[in-house]
Amino acid sequence: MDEVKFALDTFYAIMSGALVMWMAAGFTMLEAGLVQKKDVSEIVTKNLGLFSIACVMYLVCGFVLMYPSDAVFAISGGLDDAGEAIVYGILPAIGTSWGLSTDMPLDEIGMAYGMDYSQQADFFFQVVFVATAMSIVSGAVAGRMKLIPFFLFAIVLTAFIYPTQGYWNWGGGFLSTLGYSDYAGSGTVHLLGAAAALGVVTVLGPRNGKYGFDGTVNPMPGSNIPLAALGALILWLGWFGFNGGSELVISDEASAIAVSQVFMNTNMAAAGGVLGALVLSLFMTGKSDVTMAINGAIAGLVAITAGPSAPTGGEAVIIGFIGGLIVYGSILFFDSIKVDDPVGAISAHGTAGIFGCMVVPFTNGDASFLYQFIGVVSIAGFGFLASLGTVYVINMFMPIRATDSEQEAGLDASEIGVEAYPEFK
Amino acid sequence: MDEVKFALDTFYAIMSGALVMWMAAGFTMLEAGLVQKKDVSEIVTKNLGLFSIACVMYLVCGFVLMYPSDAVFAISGGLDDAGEAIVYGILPAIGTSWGLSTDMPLDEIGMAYGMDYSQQADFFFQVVFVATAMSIVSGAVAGRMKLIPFFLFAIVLTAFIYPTQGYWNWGGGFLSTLGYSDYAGSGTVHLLGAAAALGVVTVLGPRNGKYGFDGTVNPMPGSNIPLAALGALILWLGWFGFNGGSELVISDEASAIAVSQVFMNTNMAAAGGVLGALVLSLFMTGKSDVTMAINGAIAGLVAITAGPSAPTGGEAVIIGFIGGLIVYGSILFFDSIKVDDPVGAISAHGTAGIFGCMVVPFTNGDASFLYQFIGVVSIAGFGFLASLGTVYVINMFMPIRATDSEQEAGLDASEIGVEAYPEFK
Amino acid sequence: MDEVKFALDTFYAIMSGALVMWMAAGFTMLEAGLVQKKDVSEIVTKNLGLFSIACVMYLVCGFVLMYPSDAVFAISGGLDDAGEAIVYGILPAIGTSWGLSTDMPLDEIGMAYGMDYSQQADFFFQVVFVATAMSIVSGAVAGRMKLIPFFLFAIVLTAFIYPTQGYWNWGGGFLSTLGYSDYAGSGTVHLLGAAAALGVVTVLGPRNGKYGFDGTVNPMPGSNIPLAALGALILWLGWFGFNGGSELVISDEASAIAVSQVFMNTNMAAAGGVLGALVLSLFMTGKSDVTMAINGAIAGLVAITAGPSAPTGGEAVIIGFIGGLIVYGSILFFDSIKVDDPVGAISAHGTAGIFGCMVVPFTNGDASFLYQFIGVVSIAGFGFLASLGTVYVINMFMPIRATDSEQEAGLDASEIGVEAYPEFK
Amino acid sequence: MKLVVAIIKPFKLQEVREALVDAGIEGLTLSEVKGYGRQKGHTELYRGAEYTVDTLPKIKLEILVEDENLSTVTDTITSTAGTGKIGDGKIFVTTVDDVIRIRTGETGNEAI
Amino acid sequence: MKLVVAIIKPFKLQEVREALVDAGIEGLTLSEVKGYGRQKGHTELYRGAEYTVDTLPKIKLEILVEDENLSTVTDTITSTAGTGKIGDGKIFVTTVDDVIRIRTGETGNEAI
Amino acid sequence: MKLVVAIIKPFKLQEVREALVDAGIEGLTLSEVKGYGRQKGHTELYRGAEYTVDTLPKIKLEILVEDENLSTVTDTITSTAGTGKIGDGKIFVTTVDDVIRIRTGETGNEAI
Ligand SMILES: Nc1ncnc2c1ncn2[C@@H]1O[C@H](COP(=O)(O)OP(=O)(O)O)[C@@H](O)[C@H]1O
Ligand SMILES: Nc1ncnc2c1ncn2[C@@H]1O[C@H](COP(=O)(O)OP(=O)(O)O)[C@@H](O)[C@H]1O
Ligand SMILES: Nc1ncnc2c1ncn2[C@@H]1O[C@H](COP(=O)(O)OP(=O)(O)O)[C@@H](O)[C@H]1O
Repeated sequence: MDEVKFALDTFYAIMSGALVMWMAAGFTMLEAGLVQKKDVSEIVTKNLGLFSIACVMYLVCGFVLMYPSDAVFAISGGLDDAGEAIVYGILPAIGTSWGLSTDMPLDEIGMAYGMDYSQQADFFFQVVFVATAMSIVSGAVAGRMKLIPFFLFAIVLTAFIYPTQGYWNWGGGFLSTLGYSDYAGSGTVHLLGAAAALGVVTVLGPRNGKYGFDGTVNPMPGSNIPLAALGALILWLGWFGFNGGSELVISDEASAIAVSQVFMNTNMAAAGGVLGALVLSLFMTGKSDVTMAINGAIAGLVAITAGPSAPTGGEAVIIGFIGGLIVYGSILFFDSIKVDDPVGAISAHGTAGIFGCMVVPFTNGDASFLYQFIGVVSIAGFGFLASLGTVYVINMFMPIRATDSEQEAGLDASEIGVEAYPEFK
Repeated sequence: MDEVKFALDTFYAIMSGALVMWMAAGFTMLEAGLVQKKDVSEIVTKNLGLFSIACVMYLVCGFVLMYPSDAVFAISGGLDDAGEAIVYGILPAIGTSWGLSTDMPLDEIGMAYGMDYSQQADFFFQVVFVATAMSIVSGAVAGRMKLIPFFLFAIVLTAFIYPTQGYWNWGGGFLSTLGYSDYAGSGTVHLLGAAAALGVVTVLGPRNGKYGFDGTVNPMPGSNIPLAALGALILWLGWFGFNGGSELVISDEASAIAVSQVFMNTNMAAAGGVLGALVLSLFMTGKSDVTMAINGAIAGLVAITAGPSAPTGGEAVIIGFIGGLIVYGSILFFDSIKVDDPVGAISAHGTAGIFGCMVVPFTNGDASFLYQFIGVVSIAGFGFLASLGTVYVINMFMPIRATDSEQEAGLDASEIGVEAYPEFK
Repeated sequence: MDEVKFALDTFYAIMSGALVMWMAAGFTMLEAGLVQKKDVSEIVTKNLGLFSIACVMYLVCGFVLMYPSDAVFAISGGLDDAGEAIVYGILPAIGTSWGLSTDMPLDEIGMAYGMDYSQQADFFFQVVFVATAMSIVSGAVAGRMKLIPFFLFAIVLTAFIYPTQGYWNWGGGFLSTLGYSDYAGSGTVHLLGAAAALGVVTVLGPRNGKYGFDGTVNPMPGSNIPLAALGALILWLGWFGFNGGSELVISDEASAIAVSQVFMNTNMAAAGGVLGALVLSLFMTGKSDVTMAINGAIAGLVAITAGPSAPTGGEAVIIGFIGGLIVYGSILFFDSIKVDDPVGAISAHGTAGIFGCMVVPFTNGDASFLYQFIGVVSIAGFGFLASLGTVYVINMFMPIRATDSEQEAGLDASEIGVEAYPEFK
Repeated sequence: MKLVVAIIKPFKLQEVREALVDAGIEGLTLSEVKGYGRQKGHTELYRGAEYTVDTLPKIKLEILVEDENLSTVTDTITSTAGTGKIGDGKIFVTTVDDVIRIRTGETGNEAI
Repeated sequence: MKLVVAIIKPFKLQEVREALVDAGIEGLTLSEVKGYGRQKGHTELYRGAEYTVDTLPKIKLEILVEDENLSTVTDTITSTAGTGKIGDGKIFVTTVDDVIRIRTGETGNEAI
Repeated sequence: MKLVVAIIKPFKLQEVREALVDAGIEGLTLSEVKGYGRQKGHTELYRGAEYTVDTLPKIKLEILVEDENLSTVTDTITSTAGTGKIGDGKIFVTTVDDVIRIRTGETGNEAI
């Protein structure tokens, strides 16, 4: 009986994880579709590489930093003595994470994260989240950030920046103690990724030609709209794993109902987001800007992520709809302050992420605006500053920005050597 | 024990629903690949929009109209007194549907659709079906139907037309009483969608340039064949949820065997459909028309949908194969009578859907040709007339057909403002 | 209780099978992206057709040949009397396989493959494997093998070649008796497919223009890099079913842990493969060749497939990483000996498959290098020779190689009649 | 020999070509170009920002003709490619010194 | 009448066109071409093999002008399309016998 | 100065270019065009309906040469681009009034 529950919950966790892994394809297609033709191979390489780096770095140390073992606390009395904690707590834990295998007795894995399903399933489900956060960055820096510095930054973000603040919310850190409520990570994953992206973009600057001397905004249309739409639909599907899996357990009646409410609401919020963005686009321009519909879907999904189980289906539609309105305005805003974000990642994940965190108390009585606000400020502030600092340092050793002639020829030519569509003129 | 079954069946329902949601991506890619380059952004927008509208309208009232609560019958004694039924039965039910949440006691949801898994899972699984029906329409009207009238029609179809006839079969209406047998909706979903498409196309007319004055048929080749193939393969995968999930329960031995038979047969029918269309194409033209192979796969899937659990694996191959032959002939037929259907939706979902309904009695002793025929006629007739009437009325207020110059420039330019492939000449 | 386990294991098997079916889309997109524009519709048609043929032929006889019933052995005393075995064992089994239905008592299905979940689920899971093996061939022969001979070869491979050697490992044949260890088929599926591809290519020769008279290698860049990347990411996702489903049972604690270890390790090996190929590319050329990253992911996945449950997460990264290095070298090697493989299938599935088989003993104490070596040699040798012989015979009746002018115009023009991207110059 | 270069609206291509063939023209070369002229481009949208695409797609025909056929060709094009609306396009006529048919090496009128 | 054909670097297009419009030129036709010249192509990579792409993308402008505007046009192009780096391109000038505006049938300078 | 315009079969491009470079030609501009001529197009299929694609892909080379190199260029093209089969293409020669190298402002033969 219990074994069946254990098996069912494990199966549910790994299927959810597989769906979240699929989001990597979503980000890759979305970004490949929304950048210019000459930068497509590069963005594809960045996405394949960042996902791989995220998986490896989280195995190396991200996981144990985010979910530190009791040993750490036992030794140090709550990180009083960081040196001892590292030597006796973190370092051995790194070994166990890297050595996670079926041979290992469960109680040796050394994480303060008891659960009723397999640790491997848990790791697998967690690791795809860190990759998601990093994927957000790749879109925002497309078209001008060089590959190697990007990968170096990916190492730092996935090994340290994400786990550090992930610990605050999900690993037992101060946000969880405080009562910050963020079910699947509107803040912890999406806002963090967007804040990191903003930090990097601050150092990096916009693509050449994006903003005219006279303040004009030059649109640089994406090369492949159906691919971008495919990306959004992949994300939509993957998000069922992202949000649905975050209930963590499905094997009893209440959990099963909660998980299915989450599936339903996730879908409803995405639908609301599309409609919000389309309605606003029609109202503002008389046309139905498909790129806004795409961003609206993502914004709706991000907005519901902080609390997908509490709202009714109808409330989920409304939350998504507002997310769709917000992303529209946010994209115009960031363009007006000359923050170049080729795919709208900062708006869809950041601005909508803040909204998602702040709207939780409306439908979830256990959450409070103050604690949500503290969560938003600390995650966004830390993500922004840590990322800005990291790329600032990287930039001192190795320029992160492609030169004018590299940008002109396209990053595919200068860094990848492979044109994305060599036969299409 | 029962709780584990409830959980397993819920998990199965939402995974099936997620697979069906994925079909939205399938339709989007299929249609984006088979229309001309200048209409691609528009068809993408239509697909994102229609899916979102379907979700919201089904939540607003479609669900409760399709599965009316016992209250409706209790009050009205079988819809004798429609006014009272609406006030005391339907209207409150609309509230419960919109307000579906984890807080709600299960017995208050107000649907005459008892089940052993979560209502939210049921809603989620049902809502993606209505979106599927509507997706069929978007392909058939591509290249000349304007966006806003299309969305208005989507509202009517998903809120009223689909639920009304869905009730006949699955909500307890006259077709279910009669003994009409349609497991996952060859008729109720696919034929309905195709009949609706035919109704709209009747008012709309063909794309400019499709049929010459001298009766010639001008092929207007699709812009992106691999994308269309991807769409078909996505549909193929999603159909495992569509058919497989329609068993509704998996947690006992007989159901588990039935579900796996359905998976197997669904796959076999799709394979048969590809082969049927390819063999016929080779025979007729000496070449292997890939667009026919794509339509063959879909036709095979539609053909098996009315009864995927009764046939043997081999019979499923044969049913699919015939579906593949039928779609080939049907496409040529509709072209010959100047019904322009850019993606072959009316043939793949309509003609093959009729075949799927009518073939059920061969493998399922409980079904009869007469009742199947009544089902086909009533669904197709109602879908056609209701849709024709609806767009006729819409057309009186707002022309549904893009003007000559709009069609010439492409709907992407006139309605979306975003070219799908701006850098590919 | 047992019934829930049966249901859970069935559900797990069919979900795994659905994920493996999805790999068909992965191969289609990968190959469509890596061939030249003029051959894209053809490769799409080949992939749709081969998958369908594989499903039908495996139902017709492949399944029963691979998993022969006890009857075969009872009668013949171990194939001593082949004639009798065929008449009394194989032939009736062919009927039961074709007639597999929910009505059939389980013990009549006639396979020596007892299990705790539905036979239909088993068939469905098995059938998608044979399609995978055949998909490997289509990529290697792209751009010059004619369609009909290709389909004829597909019939032979999926009906006889694959089942024959599949029996050796998984059906109770000599490799299983010997102790050859190949969890999900690095050898039995991937190496077999690659060896078959090599056999066909030996008869077929390279594409016109690939190798200059002076020994130069002319790159013939793929037409659509993001599509190829999508293909790789689809394969990545599908592989969770491929490897994860090969544990066959999930409903007890040990199995659930093993399955989740497999999911985790599969993901880790793919990540390692990407990094291995990217690092080597950077080292060799100073650029990050995206096509190598794509092949690296696949090679990492192939490499872990022979033993995905035994290694620790960290070891999986290393195995994948080495796979990524190997595929890079192997592609250069095959180009240097003028074996033209447009998508790198022989290297990614063959060379990495051999490595995958041979690395098993390092992490799995039950495996031995000798038996792994025997497995590799017998699978590769048989696959190569049987395929070479088959196409040699086909070629006597019907030339398998497209003529110079057909290749020049593209196979889309000569065999399909439909251009893949008619509007993109 | 004259080279006639005509810039026309894309959707008129088929009609023009058929008329030319009817008029006895057996060869021509065409390419896709973008035109800028009195006919203004249109407004596009991207992520909320409007911008103008100044050029419009046009088809360029290049037809080599014997001197005596010149007016037939220009007349045929003028009458079939015209819609009367702005943007119908232009025809340029230049003199060609010589023409060679690669296959045979023929030159002059023989090679047209 | 003269036909000015200019081969320029793609990223200079907008600047050149704006300058021409400022100089009073109201029509032009452009197309995407590939150029081979002193400016060498670049190395690409595919599946581990390096190869050279010899040609570079260029934009070809075709501008029909009245004789008296010829130098304005060539000067404008020379001054705006030049970067001083190799590969800036060429301008060819040829004489056109006649031009016809399809819409109106006008010929000669009227039709430009 | 002469402008040589050659329409050739796409798969001959590399050979022709190499031969021209060997013959001392240092610059040329090429574009993708579609040709209609004696060589007939082919039949395509779409959703069961057959139709004819009348035009065939060709490559257009534009090469500006000094008068004295004219015959070298035309001979080189004729000999390398020919397959003897229909559809090999044409070479047109026109006179160019002037040429300007944008980078330096040089004109005439200096600028070729
Ligand atoms: N001076 C010119 N030089 C080259 N091409 C021109 C010139 N003027 C017009 N064209 C071409 O002719 C097309 C139609 O010209 P336009 O001025 O829009 O309309 P119309 O010819 O009907 O007055 C333009 O799009 C452009 O391709
Ligand atoms: N002889 C020529 N004939 C035709 N086009 C030429 C010729 N020489 C150069 N071009 C075109 O001009 C472009 C620039 O020429 P290039 O020699 O690279 O630089 P520059 O003109 O600055 O010396 C080439 O890419 C080609 O398109
Ligand atoms: N009169 C013409 N004007 C312009 N281009 C022509 C003309 N005749 C032929 N061409 C071009 O030359 C190509 C080859 O011509 P075609 O008649 O097919 O073969 P061939 O030159 O070998 O007789 C055509 O595809 C077309 O591009």
